[in-house]
Amino acid sequence: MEWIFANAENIWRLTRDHFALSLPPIVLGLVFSLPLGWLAHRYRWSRGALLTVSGLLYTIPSLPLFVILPVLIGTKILDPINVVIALTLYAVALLLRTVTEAFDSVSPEVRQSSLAVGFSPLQRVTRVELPLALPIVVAGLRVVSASTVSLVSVGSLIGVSSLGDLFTSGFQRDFPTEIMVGIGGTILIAGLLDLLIVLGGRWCTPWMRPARS
Amino acid sequence: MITFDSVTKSFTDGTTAVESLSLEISSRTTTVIVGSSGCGKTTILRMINRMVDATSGTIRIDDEDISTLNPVALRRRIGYVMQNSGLLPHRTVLDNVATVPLLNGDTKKVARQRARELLDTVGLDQALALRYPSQLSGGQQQRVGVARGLAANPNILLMDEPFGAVDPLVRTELQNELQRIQRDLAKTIVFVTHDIEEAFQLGDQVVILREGGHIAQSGSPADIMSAPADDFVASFIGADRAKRTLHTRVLNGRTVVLDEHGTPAGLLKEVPSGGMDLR
Amino acid sequence: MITFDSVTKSFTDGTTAVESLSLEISSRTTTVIVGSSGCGKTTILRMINRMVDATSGTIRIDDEDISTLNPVALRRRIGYVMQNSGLLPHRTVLDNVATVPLLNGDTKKVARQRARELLDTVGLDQALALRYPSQLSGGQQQRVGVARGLAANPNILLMDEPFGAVDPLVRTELQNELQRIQRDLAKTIVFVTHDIEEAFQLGDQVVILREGGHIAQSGSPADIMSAPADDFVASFIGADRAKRTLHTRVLNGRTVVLDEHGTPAGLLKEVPSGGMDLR
Amino acid sequence: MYSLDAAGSLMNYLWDSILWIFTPAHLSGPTGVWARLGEHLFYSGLSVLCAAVIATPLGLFIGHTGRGRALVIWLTGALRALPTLGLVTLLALLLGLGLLAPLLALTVLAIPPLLAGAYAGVESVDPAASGAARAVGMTEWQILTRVEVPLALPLLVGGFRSAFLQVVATATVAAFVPLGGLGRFIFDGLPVRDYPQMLAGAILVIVLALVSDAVFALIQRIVTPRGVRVARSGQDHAEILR
Amino acid sequence: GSIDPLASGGSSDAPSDTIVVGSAGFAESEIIAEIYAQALEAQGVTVSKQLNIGQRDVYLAALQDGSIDLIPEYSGNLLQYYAADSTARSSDEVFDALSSALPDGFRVLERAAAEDKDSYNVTAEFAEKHTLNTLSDLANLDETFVVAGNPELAERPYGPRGLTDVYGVKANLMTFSPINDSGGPLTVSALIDGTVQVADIFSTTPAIAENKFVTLADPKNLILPQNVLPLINSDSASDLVVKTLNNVSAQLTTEDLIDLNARNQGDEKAAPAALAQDWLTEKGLLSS
Ligand SMILES: Nc1ncnc2c1ncn2[C@@H]1O[C@H](COP(=O)(O)OP(=O)(O)OP(=O)(O)O)[C@@H](O)[C@H]1O
Ligand SMILES: Nc1ncnc2c1ncn2[C@@H]1O[C@H](COP(=O)(O)OP(=O)(O)OP(=O)(O)O)[C@@H](O)[C@H]1O
Ligand SMILES: [Mg+2]
Ligand SMILES: [Mg+2]
Repeated sequence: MEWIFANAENIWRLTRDHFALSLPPIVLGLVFSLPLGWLAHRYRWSRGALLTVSGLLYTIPSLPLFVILPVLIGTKILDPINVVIALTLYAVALLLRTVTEAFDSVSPEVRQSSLAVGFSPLQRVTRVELPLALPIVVAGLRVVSASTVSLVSVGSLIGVSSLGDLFTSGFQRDFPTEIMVGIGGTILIAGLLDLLIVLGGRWCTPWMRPARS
Repeated sequence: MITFDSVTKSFTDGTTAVESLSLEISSRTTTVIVGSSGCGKTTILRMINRMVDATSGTIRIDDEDISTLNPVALRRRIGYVMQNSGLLPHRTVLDNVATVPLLNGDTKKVARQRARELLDTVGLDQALALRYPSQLSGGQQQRVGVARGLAANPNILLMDEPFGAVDPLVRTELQNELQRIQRDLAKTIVFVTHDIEEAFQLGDQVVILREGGHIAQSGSPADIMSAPADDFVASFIGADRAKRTLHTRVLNGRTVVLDEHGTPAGLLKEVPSGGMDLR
Repeated sequence: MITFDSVTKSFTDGTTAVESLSLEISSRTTTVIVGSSGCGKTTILRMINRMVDATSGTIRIDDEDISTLNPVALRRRIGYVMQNSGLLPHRTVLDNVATVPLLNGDTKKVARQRARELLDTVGLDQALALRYPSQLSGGQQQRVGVARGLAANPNILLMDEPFGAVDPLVRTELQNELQRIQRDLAKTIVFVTHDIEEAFQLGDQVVILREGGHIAQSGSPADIMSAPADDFVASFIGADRAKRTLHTRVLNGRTVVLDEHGTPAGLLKEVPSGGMDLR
Repeated sequence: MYSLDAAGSLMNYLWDSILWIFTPAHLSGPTGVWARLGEHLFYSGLSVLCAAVIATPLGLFIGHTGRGRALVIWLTGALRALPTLGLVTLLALLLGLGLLAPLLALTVLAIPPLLAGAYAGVESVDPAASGAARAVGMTEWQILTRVEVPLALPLLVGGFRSAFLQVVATATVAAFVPLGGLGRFIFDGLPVRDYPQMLAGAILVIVLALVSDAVFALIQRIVTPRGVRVARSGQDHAEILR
Repeated sequence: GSIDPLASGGSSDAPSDTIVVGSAGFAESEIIAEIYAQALEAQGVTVSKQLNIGQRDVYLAALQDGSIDLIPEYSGNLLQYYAADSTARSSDEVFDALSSALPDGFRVLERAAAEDKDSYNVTAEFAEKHTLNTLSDLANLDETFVVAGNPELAERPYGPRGLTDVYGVKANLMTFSPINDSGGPLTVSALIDGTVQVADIFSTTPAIAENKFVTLADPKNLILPQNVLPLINSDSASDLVVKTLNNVSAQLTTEDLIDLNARNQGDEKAAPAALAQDWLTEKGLLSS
């Protein structure tokens, strides 16, 4: 406890860094996987390729990816951007399948009826399919958010500081409290993001709110 | 008037759903297309608003070949009502009905005003206007579907088994309601069903299809009942079955009409004195 | 005989589905319980095999209070057929039908033999025996459902809207088939539907329910048709409606029976000469 | 420019690491590729098994009774947010060196997908089927074992599939506390920036993941009840028709 | 350092008159880095920190690509990194050799008296049982034994290979167990419970004394002298910076390190920043 108060400033800084590292991959993951997921949903030829590649991406262990990225894209090795890019890749890999399934789940009846009513092709995607896919996308985004927040801490092993610093430092100093604080902070961030996603999702899908009567 | 001229539709997988169909659908009447599952009813209906494009042959609306028209624009001037209503689940009742006027360029205000009027037309309480489709009963949803179909004030209304999924009581109610609306509005309605009772009740003209969109018989209900063109039609309308073979019996002082199973079909109003041949 | 004695069922959420119901269901006849959606039909049926336990009151089968019986054992001696057949999708048709004899301790061989006989009883081709339910049409699935209901050779067969999901033609076929089977087997059938036509066709006894499982009228179909107990019943059976008010007209040389909309109901066999009061 | 360079250097690195893997000195011996692969499989399998012992019965119970649904959602969410690195270091401090700490951490990781698979599997069974089973007189246990579990198997195995995949990929992080397995190559290579060795570790993990994924996909196909498979292909067909 | 992942270059893009201080991934390096940073700040130099980077290969690459400008180093290991075959052995030789071995753009400033080097330790019982005093005695062991150390020790010249080459330890009896805590608690407990018999622990680790471990002597200087010194990017080495850091080095002793480490790892768990501040205050280096 004492330790926590004495180091509050440091913990707060790491928490902020952790949050700042978690948010971009989640947002970017969503931004990239929506169009890709639609593509995979719409065109059979692209589905196999996209889903296979994303499945492959997801199996890459995080640590080597963090390390090899700067070599590949020419960023500096301590640049947090490496972690952001790597986690964005994972986010896309995870979300792509969900987004595809979300678009798949839009009922054929609604598709037919939007066609019959005279929506243009673009209007059908943006005004009908996308909103109706949202609830499933949101569910997928929650998983992505939790796993991203958890993975950010691995960045500490390559010098990108986050709450993960507390894990390595606590480990080297035989100091479980420090690690527990790190875990607690991570869960807090995950919880906060989850809440934001759930609320955002609810706000975007007013028709899902009322219980069926 | 809608005219089919030797229209054939083959799907890419080789199924020929409709083969060389020629048919005239008169304006301002209700034409019911009836046939069993898979005989091509939906395909015929969808060719009218180009959700499905004919493989060969010509379809004309008031002498205008529809293949020359822009499909999206065409659909916006033809009403379409389908089974399970096909309402957009993420929009309120009002916005569902207002969809087509909005697409046609009306302002939000005008579109909503129109939508409110239509709720009255189809007999829906205004209190339901801001609900979502999932908050309505099946029958209410179908009414909204009809309101949406009428929203663009189309001359033509296509209805694909619109009452197929609601329970019989509600179904009867909706059928009566449709007849009332049609008396007022006199649209060109093309109505698809596989229920011959429904076809007889609603159709000014009934078209009985067999497999592949071939017409087995078309005509007024009474004509078809009294003179089925062939065995297929007779069996389809049940004329050869116990249910259609009626007799009467007096019970509790009233004349009950019974079929051969003894199932009562109704009460006879007047004892026919020989009857009058209308021909 | 099945007896309901002041039976009430309230669910934990406060809904009272059935209130103080007293009813006698005679053995070896078909009793049809009919009423609109949510009026408690399924609840009544399920109380008979204790899938739902009554909150108060007594239900007796042949004077035995079923609350004293083991529910699982009770269910094994009562057949149950439901809408959408409720077949086990991972078992073949034969194994679905054989399920109950197996549960009752028959050997696999005996159970399958019995199942094969039952396929004949319900008019199913033996060639279908090794298919899975998903490979059958809706009508065939319902036949399998009936066969399974009969598999334990039960005295009682409960049927919950068994033909509600199949299309009208097949439905008629299944109704006729059920009547044929019942002529042979004479089970105590309790049949639930919301279709009054079906009720009139199948029921020796028809029980018309209103909300909350209250009985509006019960009796034979012809009795109910000729003397509805009250306005609710009259309106429910459509006696006050244009559809039930029939008249005849001669067309193409045949006497067609028409309702007030002009919709044909059938052909009259003999011109009634005053008719005969059966009372 | 970058992309060309990047593609080129990636190819070089990949080639180097493949050479690294197939260097005889790296292949055999107690710290060789084969041994590490074996260890990796062993740890992954063991922790998924441990997780299954906890999660599967729980998931089946909740799916069958419908009780505790909120618990599952909460639990899977919370467990997913637990950072494996934090967990593994904490457990290593509390439990000391050895297999136990990483094994526990990986078990925790594997629980959410297994729980979700078992629960969703049973939940997805058509209530008409289980209701009918009750109506013909099956006991609750018979309903669970003869109807719900067989029908839930594809999703149940799906849970194993994603749990195993996740554990295989994450077992590398667990190598941070002394543990064998393919993570060794990554952690041994990291401090000295031995790219070929690190990438070799990564490649081996990916290959292992892909192979096991394929195996699970196969199992999933095999356990899908035939009647259900037939229905599915029928649906697919209907979908094509739309 | 503070992180803005969307800024293209991260903290390394700080203005060029800012000195980015880095540290290796273990506590002592972090403490010394804090000392450097706070001493510089006290002299009005703008400083930002990027601590806990990892191992040498990583932070040297970071120094190379400009992510950091300054980092505490250890003379011998740094020399071996750039000139593995160097024959320098004494502290002075190492320092001289190091100054010339460094790549362009890097320089080292004055070394401190403080030294912290890898050391091979065994438990008192094990030492007694096998009469072990020096690393040469390990060659006489005729049973298998396990050496523990950070993973990279396996690749270092003074690692197991060095033991064999220099002291003739039998390679077939020796296995290496990588433990990722830089001679920390797990290594210590592994040594105590007999999971390993020999452990590489930094010589300034308080646990050596606490557990009465026997540090095996290194008569042949397998492990080079390891004086603490600042490694700096030449462009950042302004006179003020050099003077400030040299002042720090002049006062830093091995005892100081042991003391600081004890406060960091012992019950107090004092944070590196606080320890640095205490030390600088005590030595009067905070008054500008
Ligand atoms: N997109 C399609 N691709 C291939 N075949 C199709 C397609 N749509 C319909 N068909 C086939 O065309 C035939 C007619 O189909 P249609 O949907 O018009 O029948 P329907 O009379 O409306 O049947 P239902 O009463 O079941 O709605 C069927 O054999 C059907 O399988
Ligand atoms: N398990 C339950 N918990 C709470 N309420 C229930 C439950 N089952 C049924 N009800 C309610 O009890 C009433 C009667 O339901 P029941 O299913 O018996 O009606 P039904 O006549 O079979 O209707 P339907 O024709 O729609 O099948 C309804 O209001 C229903 O919502
Ligand atoms: Mg159709
Ligand atoms: Mg019911």
